[in-house]
Amino acid sequence: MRVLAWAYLLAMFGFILLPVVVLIVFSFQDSRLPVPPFDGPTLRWYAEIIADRALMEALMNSLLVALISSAVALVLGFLAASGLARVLLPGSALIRGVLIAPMTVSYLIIALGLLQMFNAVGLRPSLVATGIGHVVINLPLCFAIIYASMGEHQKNAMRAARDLGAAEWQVLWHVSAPMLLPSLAAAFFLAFTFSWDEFIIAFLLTRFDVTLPVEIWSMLRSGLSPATNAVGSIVFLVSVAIVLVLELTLFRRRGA
Amino acid sequence: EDLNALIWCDHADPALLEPFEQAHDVRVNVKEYEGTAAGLTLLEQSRPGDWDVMVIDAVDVGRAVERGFLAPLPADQLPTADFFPEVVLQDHTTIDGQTYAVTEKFGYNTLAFNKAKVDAADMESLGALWSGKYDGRIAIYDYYLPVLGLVGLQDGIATKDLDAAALDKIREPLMSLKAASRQVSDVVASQTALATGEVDVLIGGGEWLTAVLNAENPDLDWTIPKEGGLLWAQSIAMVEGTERPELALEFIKYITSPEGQARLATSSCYWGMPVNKMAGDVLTDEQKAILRWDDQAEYLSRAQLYPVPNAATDTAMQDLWTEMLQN
Amino acid sequence: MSIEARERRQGAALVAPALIWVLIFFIIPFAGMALMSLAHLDGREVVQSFDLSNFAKIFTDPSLRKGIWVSLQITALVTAISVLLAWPLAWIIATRVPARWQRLALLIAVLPFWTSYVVRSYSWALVLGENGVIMKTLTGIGLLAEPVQIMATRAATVTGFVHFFTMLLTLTIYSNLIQLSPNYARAAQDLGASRLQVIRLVILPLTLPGIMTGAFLTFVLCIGDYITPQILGGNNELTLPQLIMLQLGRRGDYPMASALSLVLMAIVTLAYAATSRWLRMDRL
Amino acid sequence: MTADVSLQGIEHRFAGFTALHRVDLKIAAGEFVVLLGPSGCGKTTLLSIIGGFLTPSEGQVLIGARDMTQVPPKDRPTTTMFQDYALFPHMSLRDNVGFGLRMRGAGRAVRNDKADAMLEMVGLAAQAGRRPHELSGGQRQRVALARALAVEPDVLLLDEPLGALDLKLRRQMQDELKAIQRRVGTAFVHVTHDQEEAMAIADRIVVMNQGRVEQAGSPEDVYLRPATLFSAGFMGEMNRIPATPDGDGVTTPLGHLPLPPQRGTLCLRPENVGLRGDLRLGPARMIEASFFGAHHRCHFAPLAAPDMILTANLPQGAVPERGAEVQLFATDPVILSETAQ
Amino acid sequence: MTADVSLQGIEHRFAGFTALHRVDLKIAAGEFVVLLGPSGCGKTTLLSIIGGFLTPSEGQVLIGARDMTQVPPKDRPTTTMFQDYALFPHMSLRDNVGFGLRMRGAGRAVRNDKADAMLEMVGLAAQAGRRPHELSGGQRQRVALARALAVEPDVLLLDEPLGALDLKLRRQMQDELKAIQRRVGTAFVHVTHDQEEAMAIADRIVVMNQGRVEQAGSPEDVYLRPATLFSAGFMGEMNRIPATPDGDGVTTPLGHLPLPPQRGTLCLRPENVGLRGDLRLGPARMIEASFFGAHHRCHFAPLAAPDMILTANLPQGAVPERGAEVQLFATDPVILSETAQ
Ligand SMILES: Nc1ncnc2c1ncn2[C@@H]1O[C@H](COP(=O)(O)OP(=O)(O)OP(=O)(O)O)[C@@H](O)[C@H]1O
Ligand SMILES: Nc1ncnc2c1ncn2[C@@H]1O[C@H](COP(=O)(O)OP(=O)(O)OP(=O)(O)O)[C@@H](O)[C@H]1O
Ligand SMILES: NCCCCNCCCN
Ligand SMILES: [Mg+2]
Ligand SMILES: [Mg+2]
Repeated sequence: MRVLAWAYLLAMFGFILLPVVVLIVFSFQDSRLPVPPFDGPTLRWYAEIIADRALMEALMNSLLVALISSAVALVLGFLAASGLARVLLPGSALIRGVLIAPMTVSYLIIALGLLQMFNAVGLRPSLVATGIGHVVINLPLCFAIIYASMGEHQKNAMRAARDLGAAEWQVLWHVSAPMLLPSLAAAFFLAFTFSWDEFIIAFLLTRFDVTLPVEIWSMLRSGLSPATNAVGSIVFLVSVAIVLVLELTLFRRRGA
Repeated sequence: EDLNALIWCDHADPALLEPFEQAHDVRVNVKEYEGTAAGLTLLEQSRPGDWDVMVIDAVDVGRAVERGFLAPLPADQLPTADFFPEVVLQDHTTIDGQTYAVTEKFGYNTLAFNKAKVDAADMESLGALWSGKYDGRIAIYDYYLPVLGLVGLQDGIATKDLDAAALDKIREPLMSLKAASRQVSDVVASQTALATGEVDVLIGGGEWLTAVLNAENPDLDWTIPKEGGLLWAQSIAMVEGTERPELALEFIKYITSPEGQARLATSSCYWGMPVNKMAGDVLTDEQKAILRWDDQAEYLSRAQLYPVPNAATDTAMQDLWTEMLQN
Repeated sequence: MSIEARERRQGAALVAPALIWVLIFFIIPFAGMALMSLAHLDGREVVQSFDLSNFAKIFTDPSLRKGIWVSLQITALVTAISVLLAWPLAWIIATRVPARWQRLALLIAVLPFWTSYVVRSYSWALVLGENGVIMKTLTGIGLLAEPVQIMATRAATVTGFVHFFTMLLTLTIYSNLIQLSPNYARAAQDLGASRLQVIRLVILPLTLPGIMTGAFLTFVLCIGDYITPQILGGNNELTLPQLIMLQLGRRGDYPMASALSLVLMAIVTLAYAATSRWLRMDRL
Repeated sequence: MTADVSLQGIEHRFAGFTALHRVDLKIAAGEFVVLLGPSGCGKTTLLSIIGGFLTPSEGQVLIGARDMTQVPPKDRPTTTMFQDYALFPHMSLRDNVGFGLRMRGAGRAVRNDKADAMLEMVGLAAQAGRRPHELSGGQRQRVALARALAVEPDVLLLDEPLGALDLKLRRQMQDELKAIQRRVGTAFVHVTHDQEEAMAIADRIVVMNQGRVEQAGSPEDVYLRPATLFSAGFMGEMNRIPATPDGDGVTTPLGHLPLPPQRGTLCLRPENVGLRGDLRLGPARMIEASFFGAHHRCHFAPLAAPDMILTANLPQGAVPERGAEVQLFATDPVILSETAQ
Repeated sequence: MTADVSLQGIEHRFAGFTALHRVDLKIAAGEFVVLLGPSGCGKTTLLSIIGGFLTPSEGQVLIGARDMTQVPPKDRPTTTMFQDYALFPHMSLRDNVGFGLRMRGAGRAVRNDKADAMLEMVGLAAQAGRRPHELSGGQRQRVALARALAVEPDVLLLDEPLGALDLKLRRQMQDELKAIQRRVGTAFVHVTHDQEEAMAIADRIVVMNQGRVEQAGSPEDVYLRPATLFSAGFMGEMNRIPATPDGDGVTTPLGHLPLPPQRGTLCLRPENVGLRGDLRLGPARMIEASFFGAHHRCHFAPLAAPDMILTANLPQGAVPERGAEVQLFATDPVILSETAQ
């Protein structure tokens, strides 16, 4: 039983890590064919992508869209959760349902709906349009996480602050937000990740200023080269580094 | 300043764009598409001024002009005199005496294969793909016009005769071709499949598929079988409503200049013959060998143009294609 | 104005921005899409009409109908396999791995989350290809005489999906498992249950919320995904999202794309209804 | 600084449920009032109405003679101390206590001085820089008190402030609370459902039941002279013996007793039943006894009514044998009429 | 069915921390033993060792004379009732209670009959088809009890079974638990840190502190004749007066007292200090009194040592005026030597 469990664990780790390992190994492949036999190692694909202006711009675009859309989703979700946690609004179950609804819809549908609406009103595809779409998908997430972490204790602290004379914004700024910091951070982090890696909305709602996933998609479709592997590896290593840093700092205190 | 171009993937190569960008201190924004219908759909959703130039199959220029997407070009400023005459395709790029596009690159959709794994003699007939010998080793290029054209040729139907009635005839062979094949894929996926040994034959392939991989796998080869092949010829045009007509024209001139032509012929996504003969002075002998520069006259004589369907036939073709993908 | 009324007004003011956002950028586009699904394509022009011809076509045209069927099959398969793979993994991490290593083990189990989604699918193409790592290894050590085709089949698509969703489900099930009081297992054992009985009769039922939440997310994300089947499926069969993109990209048929999207949405809604009693969307 | 509070005809309805029925109550300036009653009887609702978290459906709240019925909490001269203390976990104790002054625009120096003084008062001056999670439950409770008092309210409202503490700490904090209230002189309105706590600290206990005030009076009044059966039962364990008037006394299952003739229930507290007393209850058999530390809890079956069990708390060392027959006596008998329920 | 338990030289170490130091304890068949001690003293650890959830680092566990030290929980004649009850939320009460029999291979009819009988015993027969979340805290507790007893263990282990209940319900459930234990005759080992609970139900109290048994004895023994200062303090409030031997008595801040000469602390419970008694403590001034219902809690300052405050619980009607000077007496004095701590 015990041996079986560990064997299963290792097998699953193997399955889960296999594509990543292959990806990284073949990013050092010397020929253009990313299949065995391995004839590397070379760093030329890394040199190539670092010199690739479009790719680097896409990376910055992705960062920008992810940062801003996550921040907007976070603020909107935080305010909505605070409002709903505070008073029993008429129809608050319905409001919660509406706010959560986009979470249960495929991204493709959200993208298509926005694409048609932006077309109809004459808004061109752009990073802003993409960001708007990313807020739509991340708002429910942020709202749900924050709302779920607003316990009785939180509500009472907010009431106490009001009782002591705090105006509404002071309650949110001095009490609510700092108390919810771990959830806010978790929500932001998750939203950031989702936006950063989102493809279909960005694909349909951008044109020239594309995000990284879209740029990688075009790379895949415009020439066979291990540069794709190199991009994938870099994204992976940088993200893992960030996750590790967060793990060791922000989330350490929260325990398992 | 920006120039917005709607292109096939070969125009995304920085080696092609950067010299122009530097010379004119502009930035060329490109958006890739594959297949005329997709390009026209993109234009449909755009507003005037969104696009400055577009790359489009020469035979489809009429479809674009008909819907008012293209702006006239000053024919006298274009180096068509230096072109291979067979690919100027005046009939298609000029409508009512007005020139709307200029061809820029050409090649063939026929059979590409791995000669280490395939009997090259078999490739002299399209029929080999239906013979059962290569079942499971075939890939289909995912563009309905050339592949339907090839299936038609196999059935003795010329591309210009590929109408709704003819489509009915080729349904059966198309479906059995699908059954014999392993995958249906776009440019790069097709290249990958052939280069990595995933498949041995690609119908719809040609130099555009093998040339770029010559260094990686010299066994990749292509041929025009006895039934004939399809000539692809892409052209470049100015989009109606552009706010930078001069710059757009400069870009078209650059692409059709000998230097531009040479770079385009050997761009990273796929290689293809330049239409401007003067590019021969810029290309190396090795490159010209890979492009089979000297064999073009013979090839051209055996190739037919893409089918040019009307709207109803186009829909029927797409439906047939979707059906093929789905079965 | 009473205190409660004032409170409600302030509460409403806080909720308003998010509600308005969802209204403008989700509800209205959705309504627009519903309207569009009733239109039709005349040549290349979209003409607004109010008929159900697109829906009729979806259920009569064999290619489209098959798309729905293909999507359902793949999604069901992926969801089932992922749950079966993820549950033991989550359970082993939660109960067999020493507490101080659990977070690390979990991190490893979801590490590929941090590769780009597009690249992750593509890297499976490298792994699964006829000359990919797996086939080379298997034929190399003589386990297989001939390479087996996986790439460009449904198996490749399913593998790519299962990889991603096993990670997701491991997360939701693990977080459910560690929230369970250890006393459930102890109580069951104490009353005479064997290890397997403890799992089957007590732990498994108690992890239903985690399973269902993960399974629902898997279902939604899987049935709506375009990338994975497009990269790994070799265009040998088309899923709903691929069909939708085909309408958009090649045919400019927005009405049909909208109608297909509504069908997709309806399927997801059914899945939601079926699992809603267990869903804990905040468990993420 | 303190003010009196007057609640006039307060009625409160939640959707379809009336939580308070015409409550009238006056709280004198500086008084320590305890609202006592079972769960759900409306204590928190009443406190919320005084504090301004709820507007009563009907009736008026006057504080220091001003009508405050519609005034929100931040503008009332009340502060509330919440059951879970609602300390701000991300702020030091000093910042917690200074928060009210900060909201009133006081500068850092001023509010820190005040906060330190308040912390001094509750014996936590040395911990001013700590965070709430570094404190024990009892210490947190004191910080919450300091924070609520730092804004010098006229009335302090406390909703089960000791509910989360264990018994021992609870008894200790009761003493402190009482002492602090004496010192600052602010009126305290304190909610609890623990009658021992109520008796230990209240100047006046307001016994509530199902949205109504059953009785309001000093602890002695309420314990020894309950106005209703509910009051009597809620304040402590009780033996209940039905009584009917009979000439100059009453008839009970125990026989005739020389008490004021009245129909009702004769109430006797266990500690008032024993082997000595003014009122002779007659012979009874000892059935069972268990040791409770300060006393023994004994069950007696009166010979006249063997099915009726009387509970008596007898002092240490005064316990008869199990099965022994003894004469039972009682002190402080109260007869409450049925209608008083 | 019941059996005796014998713990011999039990020692338990967690990584780097010794939670139990050589504990020896015998539990007689059918006995109701309560493990009492502050948080972290090792009660749960000891219970887990009896139940088989932990193997002691050293020592032996004998149940009914068989060595069970290495036997897993499912094969021991013990069942445990957990503090959080660990009722299976997805099963009906009947299925919960029948679970143990199901695991023993009993058919549906048999186990349902047994489950219904057990539910009947705890007064929940009518709710047998419900799920645990549809019950109140007290009801859940009873289901957990029924489930644990349904497999007819020789020993039932209860880890703070009443900890989650409010005070009133807790007192009520104590009585029920005791009654059920009497009825089934199974040995109960019950963990708590509430000394009132311990006294109310235990046949024998085992006072634990820092992984050691401080004292084991009947409630009277432990309360009235504490063996250590810890025991004395943990069982209830106490006045502590330092004493040094002095000829035939002891010297204290109150003066000479005629007690067995011994160095240590004179311990007096508040209810044993008053205006009457065997031991004269001398004159004192009444400082403060509060009414506690059954008694008044009074603070006295002895004239001989005005800074020392003595707490006395005086009965109703026997309370001097505040400020009055009275003679204080005591009963049941105990002197515990320093080393006994
Ligand atoms: N927002 C509400 N909506 C509907 N009913 C409510 C609401 N708040 C309280 N109630 C009901 O009003 C009654 C009084 O509630 P309240 O909170 O004042 O009781 P309480 O005496 O404080 O009880 P506890 O001791 O349990 O805190 C209860 O029956 C409760 O169920
Ligand atoms: N798994 C463990 N690892 C390390 N130390 C532990 C472990 N379990 C318990 N301890 C320590 O052993 C001591 C005894 O713990 P135990 O749970 O028996 O206390 P307890 O008397 O039941 O306390 P409580 O009343 O709080 O439940 C405590 O100091 C505790 O911190
Ligand atoms: N638009 C040009 C047609 C070219 C045909 N295919 C060759 C390569 C990729 N399209
Ligand atoms: Mg309350
Ligand atoms: Mg414990």
